[in-house]
Amino acid sequence: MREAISQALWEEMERDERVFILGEEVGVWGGTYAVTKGFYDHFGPERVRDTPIAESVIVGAANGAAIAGLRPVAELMTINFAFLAMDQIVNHSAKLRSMFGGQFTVPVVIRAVGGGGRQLGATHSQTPDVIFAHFPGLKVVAPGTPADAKGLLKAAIRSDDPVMYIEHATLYQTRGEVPDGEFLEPIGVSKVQRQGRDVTIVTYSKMLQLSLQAAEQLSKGGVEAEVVDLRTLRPLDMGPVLDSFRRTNRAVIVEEGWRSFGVGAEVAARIYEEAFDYVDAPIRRVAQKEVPLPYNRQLEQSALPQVEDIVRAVREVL
Amino acid sequence: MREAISQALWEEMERDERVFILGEEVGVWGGTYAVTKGFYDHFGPERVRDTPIAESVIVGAANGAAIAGLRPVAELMTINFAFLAMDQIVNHSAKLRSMFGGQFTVPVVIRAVGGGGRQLGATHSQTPDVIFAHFPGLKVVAPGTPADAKGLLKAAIRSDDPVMYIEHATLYQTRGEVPDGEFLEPIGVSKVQRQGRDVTIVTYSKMLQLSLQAAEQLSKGGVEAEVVDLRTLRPLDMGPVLDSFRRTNRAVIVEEGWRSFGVGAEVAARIYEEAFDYVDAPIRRVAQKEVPLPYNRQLEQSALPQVEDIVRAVREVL
Amino acid sequence: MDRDEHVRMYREMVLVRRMEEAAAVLYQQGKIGGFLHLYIGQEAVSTGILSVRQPQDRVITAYRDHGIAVSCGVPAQAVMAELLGKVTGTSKGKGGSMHLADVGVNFWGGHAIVGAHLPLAAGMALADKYRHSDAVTLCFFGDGATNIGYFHESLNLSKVWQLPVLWICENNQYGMGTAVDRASAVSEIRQKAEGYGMANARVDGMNVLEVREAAEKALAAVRQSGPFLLEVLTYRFRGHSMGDPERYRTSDEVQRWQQDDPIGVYRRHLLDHKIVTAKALDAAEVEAEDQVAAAVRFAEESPEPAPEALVADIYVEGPVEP
Amino acid sequence: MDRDEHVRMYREMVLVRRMEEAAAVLYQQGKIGGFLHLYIGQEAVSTGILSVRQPQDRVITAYRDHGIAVSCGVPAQAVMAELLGKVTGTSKGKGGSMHLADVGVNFWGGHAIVGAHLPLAAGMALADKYRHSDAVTLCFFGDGATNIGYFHESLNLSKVWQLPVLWICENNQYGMGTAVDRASAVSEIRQKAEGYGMANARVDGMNVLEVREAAEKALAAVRQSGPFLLEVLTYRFRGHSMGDPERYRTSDEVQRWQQDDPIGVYRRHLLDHKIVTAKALDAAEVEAEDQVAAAVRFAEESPEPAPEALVADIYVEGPVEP
Ligand SMILES: Cc1ncc(C[n+]2csc(CCOP(=O)(O)OP(=O)(O)O)c2C)c(N)n1
Ligand SMILES: Cc1ncc(C[n+]2csc(CCOP(=O)(O)OP(=O)(O)O)c2C)c(N)n1
Ligand SMILES: [Mg+2]
Ligand SMILES: [Mg+2]
Repeated sequence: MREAISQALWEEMERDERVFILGEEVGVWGGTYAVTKGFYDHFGPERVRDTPIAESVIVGAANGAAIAGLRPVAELMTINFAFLAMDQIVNHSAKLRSMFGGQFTVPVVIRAVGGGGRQLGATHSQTPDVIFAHFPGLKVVAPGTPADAKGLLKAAIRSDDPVMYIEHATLYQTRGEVPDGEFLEPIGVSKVQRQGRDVTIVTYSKMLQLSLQAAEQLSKGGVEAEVVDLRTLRPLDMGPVLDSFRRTNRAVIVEEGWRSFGVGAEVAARIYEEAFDYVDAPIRRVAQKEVPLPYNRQLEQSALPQVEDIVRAVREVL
Repeated sequence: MREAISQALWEEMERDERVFILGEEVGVWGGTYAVTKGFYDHFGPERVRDTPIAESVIVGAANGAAIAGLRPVAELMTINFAFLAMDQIVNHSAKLRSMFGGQFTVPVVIRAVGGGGRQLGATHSQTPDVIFAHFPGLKVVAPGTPADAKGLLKAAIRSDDPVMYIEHATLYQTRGEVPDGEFLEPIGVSKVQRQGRDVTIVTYSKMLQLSLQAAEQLSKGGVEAEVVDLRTLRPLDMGPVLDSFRRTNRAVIVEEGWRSFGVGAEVAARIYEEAFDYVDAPIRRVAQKEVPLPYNRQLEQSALPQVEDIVRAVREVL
Repeated sequence: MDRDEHVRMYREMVLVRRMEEAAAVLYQQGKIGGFLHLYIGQEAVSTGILSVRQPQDRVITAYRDHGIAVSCGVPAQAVMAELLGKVTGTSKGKGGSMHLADVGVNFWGGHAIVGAHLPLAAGMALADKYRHSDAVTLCFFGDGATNIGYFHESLNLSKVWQLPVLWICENNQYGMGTAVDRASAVSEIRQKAEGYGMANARVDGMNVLEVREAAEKALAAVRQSGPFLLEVLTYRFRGHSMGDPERYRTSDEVQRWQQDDPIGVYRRHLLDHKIVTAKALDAAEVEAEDQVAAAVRFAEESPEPAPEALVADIYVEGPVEP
Repeated sequence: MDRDEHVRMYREMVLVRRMEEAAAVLYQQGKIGGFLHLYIGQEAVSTGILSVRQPQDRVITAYRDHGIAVSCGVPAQAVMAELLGKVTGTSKGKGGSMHLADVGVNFWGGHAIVGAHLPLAAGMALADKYRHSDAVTLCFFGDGATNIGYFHESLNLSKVWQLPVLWICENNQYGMGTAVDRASAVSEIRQKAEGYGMANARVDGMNVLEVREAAEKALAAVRQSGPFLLEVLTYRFRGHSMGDPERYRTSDEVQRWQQDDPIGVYRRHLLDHKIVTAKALDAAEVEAEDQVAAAVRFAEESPEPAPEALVADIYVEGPVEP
């Protein structure tokens, strides 16, 4: 998946002079997660800009450059640091255009990697995707496969709207077919990643991988789960979710973040609102335990959703 | 309601030397919303501290003073500025205690006033309560009546846990009985504010007032709505909600913030999870339209939930 | 500097003054909602500085933006219409007093979150530098804004990246009710530039000609050698916004400053040095007043935005409701 | 300063060095997870400064916290146990390398968000001042942290409120891979203090005795007249954290600095001036090594936290799951 993201960035920078990257360690270091390795040498310091450790001016300057006509890709070393740029993201990226009556656009992409499971402790292990999705004006994308990672990032960079593009640190190693060259995936379109007739699993990002594994296990037991990948949290495309649910009448929603006020709550509420007559069993949510993630490996893993949790939840709704 | 909040602060400062206030314009000015009027003269500049305009050090210094044994009440002039202190609120107030194995407590209260409807434009009119409630480690309180405002603020100040205390700017004028002197309301306990047999309206803060008005209108038409006030968003007390719902079998959830990934989604999901067999009709959500609030009065009002919207939603679930 | 330019500047300052006096009345009448932050007393700052900016130079400021908008060339009627929330306003009635903008004249707003527009200024300057344009971004902000993290991150970045930004601090002595010394470690805002090794200056903001001269030098310095911090000493004669109890200052203090009313100071100067006749200045005042009257009429007669405007101009692509 | 104190300081520096070398090995063995930021090369800073702090003085730092923890008096075994995520660790295995703390010895962590602990330091100092205690809060941070808003807001507030904080910048030349000059407008971090009219100084961080002397002066200054910024020039011999490709510096550069290894420098000084015998220093080294061996054993043999620990110590009152 790392290569897919890297490729998308590279191709878009080759294609469009206005695209440039700014963030901490994106240049000389080559990106903390090596996503921009080689970029500094190829594109030079003007287009691959190492910044001071100052998240609010990283996103703020990106917003400013965007309204002035460039197409910045701001990298936040991790999504945990997005809280330091929160005002720029939710009050400026998201609102500048409408607040001034549409006089300009804000074509900024904010890349941020999140996720737990690496023993980084409470402040460095969060999956707070949902809180960004709460703000109208933003688009929030979170791919779960290498192909989607490439297609959605290229679409995000070409979009005239501000896009928060959320990666998952433990997905970088994930392999998968990636069409090279011109390949875009539409923002705001959910996708069925596995077909099945018995139950609908709705998920996104890292949890897509666990959900697919759970589906394989269930299949051995004769249960065929359909796995719908949201891919975009705002705008949220319920179409494929509802189509699937109207066939399976049962759903489990899987997310890595905390359950309370999470993504699953919205998806469940929407299913009940829009497919009430098709509900055969209470929809279940699989999510992170309601704790700041601890450093200790066993404790941390016990708080994160596991494949078995998904399998169990599916069994409960059948 | 202003007096109720003011009283709670005053009484707690009189009671406990360790309690002090810091924030922008809390002193000489007397509070932008006049909540701390007279405090500076009475308690002096050491205990009523005007700060520079620097939200992240306001909350950060409050966190520091709290772990060092004081009981700070940090005032954010409005909740819209909480985004500038986001890292201190969600990464520090919420996590410091558990991250260090419980070596100390973080008895901080963060007061923030929010809400739309005053033509302040997109950045100054938000009701983002839900995103704070998403973080374990925090407690999030949002009273809807003067009595609760007093009782809950006193409880928040005495709590050893970090509490985000959310006020609503258009509730300050609200009148109501307020027990004077020692009067506390427990944090994390929802409350039935109006009894009724036909439908359950779940709400909190400003929307409690509109919900009560809607209930009166409905009552004229013979529909008796029970109104449950959450009062606290984290920890979320579903008990009274579920008790009521098991009797009425119908619910409408009303919040001022945006619908998507809002409070209503969680409450609806929880009702379906915990009272599935009692559901007679799809639960409806009444919330803000998914737009950054515009300045123009008519446009702004057309985006905010109105009494008629609540009445209509109730009619739909009956 | 020729006589016409003096008259133009004088007229502009009077226009801003009268326009805001009219706005105050409309606010009392309930025709303007939300917050209204008047610039009255600070007119010499916007007029002086913007009289020497080039068309390609971008301008951005905080919520106290009426005077700067007008000095950028935004028509008074578009400002007035925005204050009344009309569709003919600079921001189609969606922004209000705090969010005027007109990119046609390179005025980028009008921003209500203290300090948040400083990084935007850095980014716009970066865009110009990236495109090898010689444009400068003029970023106005208050004394109170210099204590927030945004100020530090933005000034530091502008210096490290040598961004063409003229940082302009309108030191009007208070951030709401907080005097500079009660919020800032240093009384001279310009001293903060030393922490960034940045060129800086301090000028009397009640004298439009001194402001203009200082701005000319500062702009040249930016085009030549990067960011510059200009502190302008001024004073707001009215409250922070409408309905300010003003417990934090005495009326004596206000009156003392009013003796240096930038319009009065300028008028005396022009007359004493026989640069312009009283007749010409009076004529300019009448013109300005007529413009304001016309602007108010225009605003009052303009239509409200259509209900559909609520969901317009949020996204370029895709639906609003998810 | 007597001989025993020299030996104690020397032993402490060696202890920190050996402890971290052992930690590096345990990390390679997969027994330590997450990030591991080694202090190797910077030992003179924590030892020198903390050798003169009073027990009531609070200490707080960033994630590069092993050396400072030990210099505060946190037992090596509690540090090692935390690195291994054991219940006997300083933070019961919940914090890890970046979140060591032991309020018993007034060490308040170990914080992983760059700059975020500066406001905490201001707040702790405020609490001490509020209670009329004469305690000082010593706040350590890196050069990279001085470019973030937190630094500005905290230093400004500490000066305006005259808070007893000793701000200590460990300038090890890089913030991750970014050299000071590529991220900071000024090369001398101490110059930033001038923007706050704050007393400041700069000292060679490879010489423990100079550091100690500078800290003594600085602490006295804080107790007397408020906040002070002390810049300590140092260098980290290892990568930013484990697995740093180190593309941003040459091995020559690293080797040049290693010639000033603070332990070597100190040892030579003690021998050259016949302050301590080689025998005594060797004995101290053996002691330190034994301590590390014991600490590793203790950590390895300590139990993992019980599963219930997951929900412990989050709230004082009320349930965890909502
Ligand atoms: C981040 C933030 N905090 C607080 C406020 C509330 N507020 C609006 S204006 C203001 C004072 C700003 O003072 P200054 O920068 O000196 O500008 P002036 O009003 O004097 O022109 C404050 C505190 C805000 N809008 N944004
Ligand atoms: C707000 C924030 N941004 C980015 C990071 C990632 N990060 C961790 S350490 C570091 C470098 C800090 O450098 P410096 O302050 O000089 O301390 P040093 O590591 O050199 O001791 C960065 C960028 C972080 N932890 N927090
Ligand atoms: Mg001011
Ligand atoms: Mg460093």
